[in-house]
Amino acid sequence: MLKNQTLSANELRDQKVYRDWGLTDDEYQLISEKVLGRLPNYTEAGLFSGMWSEHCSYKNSKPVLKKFWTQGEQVLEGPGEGAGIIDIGDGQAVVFKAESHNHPSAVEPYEGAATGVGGIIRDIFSMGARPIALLDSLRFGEPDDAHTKYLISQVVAGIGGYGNCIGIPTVGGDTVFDASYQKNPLVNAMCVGILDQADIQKGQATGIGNSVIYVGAKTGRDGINGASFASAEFNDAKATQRSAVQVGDPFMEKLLMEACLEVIHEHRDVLIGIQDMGAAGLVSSSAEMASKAGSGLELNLDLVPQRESGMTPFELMLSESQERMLLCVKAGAEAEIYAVFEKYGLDAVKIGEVTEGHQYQLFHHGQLVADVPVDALATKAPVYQRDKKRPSRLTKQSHHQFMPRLVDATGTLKKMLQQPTIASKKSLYETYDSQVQTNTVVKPGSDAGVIRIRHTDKALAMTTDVNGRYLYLNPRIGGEIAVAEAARNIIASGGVPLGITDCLNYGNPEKPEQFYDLDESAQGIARACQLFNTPVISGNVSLNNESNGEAIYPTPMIGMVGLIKHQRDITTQDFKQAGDGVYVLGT
Amino acid sequence: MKFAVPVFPGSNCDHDMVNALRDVLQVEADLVPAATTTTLDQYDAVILPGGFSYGDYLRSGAIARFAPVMTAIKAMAAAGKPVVGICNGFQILTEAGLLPGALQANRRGQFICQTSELIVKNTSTQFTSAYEPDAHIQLPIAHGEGNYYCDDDTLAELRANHQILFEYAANPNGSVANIAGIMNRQGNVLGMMPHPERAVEALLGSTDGLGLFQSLIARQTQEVAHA
Amino acid sequence: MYLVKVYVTYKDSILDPKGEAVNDALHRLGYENVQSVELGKYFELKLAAGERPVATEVDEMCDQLLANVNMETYRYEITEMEAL
Amino acid sequence: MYLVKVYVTYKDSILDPKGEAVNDALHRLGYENVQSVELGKYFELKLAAGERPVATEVDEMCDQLLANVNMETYRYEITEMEAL
Ligand SMILES: Nc1ncnc2c1ncn2[C@@H]1O[C@H](COP(=O)(O)OP(=O)(O)O)[C@@H](O)[C@H]1O
Repeated sequence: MLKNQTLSANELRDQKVYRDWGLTDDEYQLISEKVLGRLPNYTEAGLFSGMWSEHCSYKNSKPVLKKFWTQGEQVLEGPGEGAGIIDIGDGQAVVFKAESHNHPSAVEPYEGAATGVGGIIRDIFSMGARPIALLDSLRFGEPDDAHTKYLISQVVAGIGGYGNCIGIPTVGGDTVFDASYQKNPLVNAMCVGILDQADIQKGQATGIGNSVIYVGAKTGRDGINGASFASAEFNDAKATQRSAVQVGDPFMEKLLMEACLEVIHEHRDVLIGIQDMGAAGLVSSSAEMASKAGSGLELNLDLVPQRESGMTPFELMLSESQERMLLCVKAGAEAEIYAVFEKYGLDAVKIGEVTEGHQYQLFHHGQLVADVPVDALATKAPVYQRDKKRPSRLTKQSHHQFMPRLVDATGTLKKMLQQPTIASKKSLYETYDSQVQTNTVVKPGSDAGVIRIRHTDKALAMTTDVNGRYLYLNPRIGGEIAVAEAARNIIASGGVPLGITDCLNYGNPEKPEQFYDLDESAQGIARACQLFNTPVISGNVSLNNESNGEAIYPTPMIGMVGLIKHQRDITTQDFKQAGDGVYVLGT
Repeated sequence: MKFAVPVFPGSNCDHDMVNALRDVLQVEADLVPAATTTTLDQYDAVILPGGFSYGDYLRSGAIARFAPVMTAIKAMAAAGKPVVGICNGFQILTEAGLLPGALQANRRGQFICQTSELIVKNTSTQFTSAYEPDAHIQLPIAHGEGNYYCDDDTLAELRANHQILFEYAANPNGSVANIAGIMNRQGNVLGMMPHPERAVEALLGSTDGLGLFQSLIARQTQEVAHA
Repeated sequence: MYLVKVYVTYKDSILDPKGEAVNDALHRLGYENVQSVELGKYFELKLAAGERPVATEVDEMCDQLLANVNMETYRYEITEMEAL
Repeated sequence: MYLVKVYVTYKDSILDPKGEAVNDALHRLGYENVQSVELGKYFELKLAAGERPVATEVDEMCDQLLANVNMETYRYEITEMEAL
């Protein structure tokens, strides 16, 4: 993939190399004929492949996401920014988002899971919030073969390795084992932060002449074009994809987080925008920042801090090296910003500036190597309305309900408790530091994690839930159940549900039966969210979770946060003392 | 009484410690940067906090022991002032040679976060005087490398001089002789893997960590009264 | 009986935060002449002769467990212990 | 310029928990003939010639930082890079 850097625009067209990057012939044509009016060069085609990937553009899922309910007077920032924000009173707000790292974790479970955690943390502090908790939602095959055991131990170690080191408590999550995830495990991480509403940041680059500053780790050839990789289906034959491995450096991220929060709190007057470099690294962060602000942008790639020599513009722009952020800062204020990062021993370098007009221009070794309309990258990806067909498994379903015959209740109960999915997950979550920051009132093992808000009487409850099997049996009702379960967990912990984030994990949307699952369950989720008054404030889509043509169960992970107004109202799941009454509520 | 809490790059229990000292114990405490602090003369005690100093990428505490603040900490130890290392702080103190032994990876190779029951073995020290002899207390642990190792001679010495202050009731990590916390021969440097600063508020599950801080503060007040 | 020494290092392009941390620490200690540090793993295995050739077995162990072939490479040396 | 390879391993008397874990894992994978595993560290340093002899410098680096001499031992090999 990294060879052929010298292909001309014509060669690129003739050899159709863009296909390897995930662009279709139609998309390539759209770029050449409509967007640019000429053939894109190698670098430009690369930029489009990253930005038009499902991961960055949501081209397959946009029509579905539109159906979500995102209103509610408590919402300060809905989907669109790095993370959503909800008012919790007293001038404070809670920020949260979830992110999937399924494909990277299948290939390299430790680092895949670790960098998933690192990425979601950056999303939170780039909004100006201090991360206060992590949750992780995991799906594996049945833990009876060696490979699955390896995946479990490495994924869990990766999550703990990152969260423990950076010092954010992991207070909840859920873990399910089912053959449907055997070859395609799900690793979804959620991060929750709190901020003073005055500190809310946007990922934008405005004001002609203002500086674009790169901070954090140097750029290397790790995870080049990972965004289109994340969006691609998995297949045993594609062993070559294995180069897209990024290594996380939680120590670096800890420094980066502290430095960025210091800039946000103490240099607010000169900071214009801040965004993390996530999927499709430098191109997505910079193009999105400019596009959101309606600005043009010019970057000099020679100034990008580099870990390796001889990197091409394509590699520099599409590398997914971790622990990097992009800032937009008022012209003239660079030195004051550099000083902060210097204190933490981090690179901070001006790599470009906001320009007049709406072009996105890249220079490398003195040459203009890319010149495209910034909106074309950030907002003009095609949107596909996929065909939808009721899956045969649903049409064939008999209306006879399966009724188990229970002869030995004790025996059945014991058997059920031995099911890995039902059994305690203590051996996994005990490897996570759930108490660092000393705010954890309820640790993993109850219905929801609970974090008190220091210097107030309030606390936040948080949980992740979804039962893919229910969605498999009925996507719409299964979607409703997922939200309802999350809400029950919040309420059972003493909280009032505030809102949700989600990770929509599905199969290939180009298959009408898969798209049906996605579309139907989104409607179920939307309806339940409205009923519970829990708007969707952020989320993430992971499609093509298939291996050799078999999709996972439709699995929309719901991450919910609730507010507990008084700490005395916090409740936990365990029985408290002998003689207490046991009641069943509901139907 | 005034505490210094050095912040090494990668420390992550530094704020927890300062919060416990200021908000709960109502004493003065300052965060001091490890890279630029060269004297701690104005402080009565120093507590090295938990975390992953310099990422703990080589051995935990190995790189931190060269941070400039360590010179000041050594001076404090030599002057007989209390020096406490919690978790990563303990690892740093052993790497720096202020405490004997070393901390290895946990026996089962995994990070462990749980509440552990400890036995307070020696209560006639400035760190433990507020506890009952042989008290059983509940303190959180959270570490990947808390498996205390020392050779037989050192262990014999630790025992002979009553330097073992905390033992695990059920050994979670493979530590020699169930050791959870030790002090130096002079009795002014303490290192322990469990986190007393995480056990100072009933809301968070345990207040058994208070005794350690109260012991230190009481001792200091006595000294001031004597002076 | 065989003594097998296995050296595992990162492939090119893979970030080595541990090596970086040691490199920086050595600089702070005054060893400014250190240009780069890579930190890998070193295994010493003792192995009884099995049915299959030792090298085949060691290759497999490295691929499966000792190295993470997604990001690491390995090499090894095998010595017959009697010869030691 | 020099290439320095440093091997750090536990002293004999010291139990190596990580090596034990690898040993167990290899047994579970069916390599019953593995008798023991030690897991050490392997450093590759690139070093410009300084004023002092390279070996002296490397010795110091190992004593101070790369190894914990309470429980680890080290050995190293120095090669002149031009010779590579
Ligand atoms: N991967 C995980 N990370 C953190 N906590 C977890 C994880 N898996 C499970 N838990 C904890 O264990 C509890 C029970 O887990 P599980 O049986 O999977 O979910 P639930 O009871 O919500 O259906 C969860 O509420 C959570 O506190």
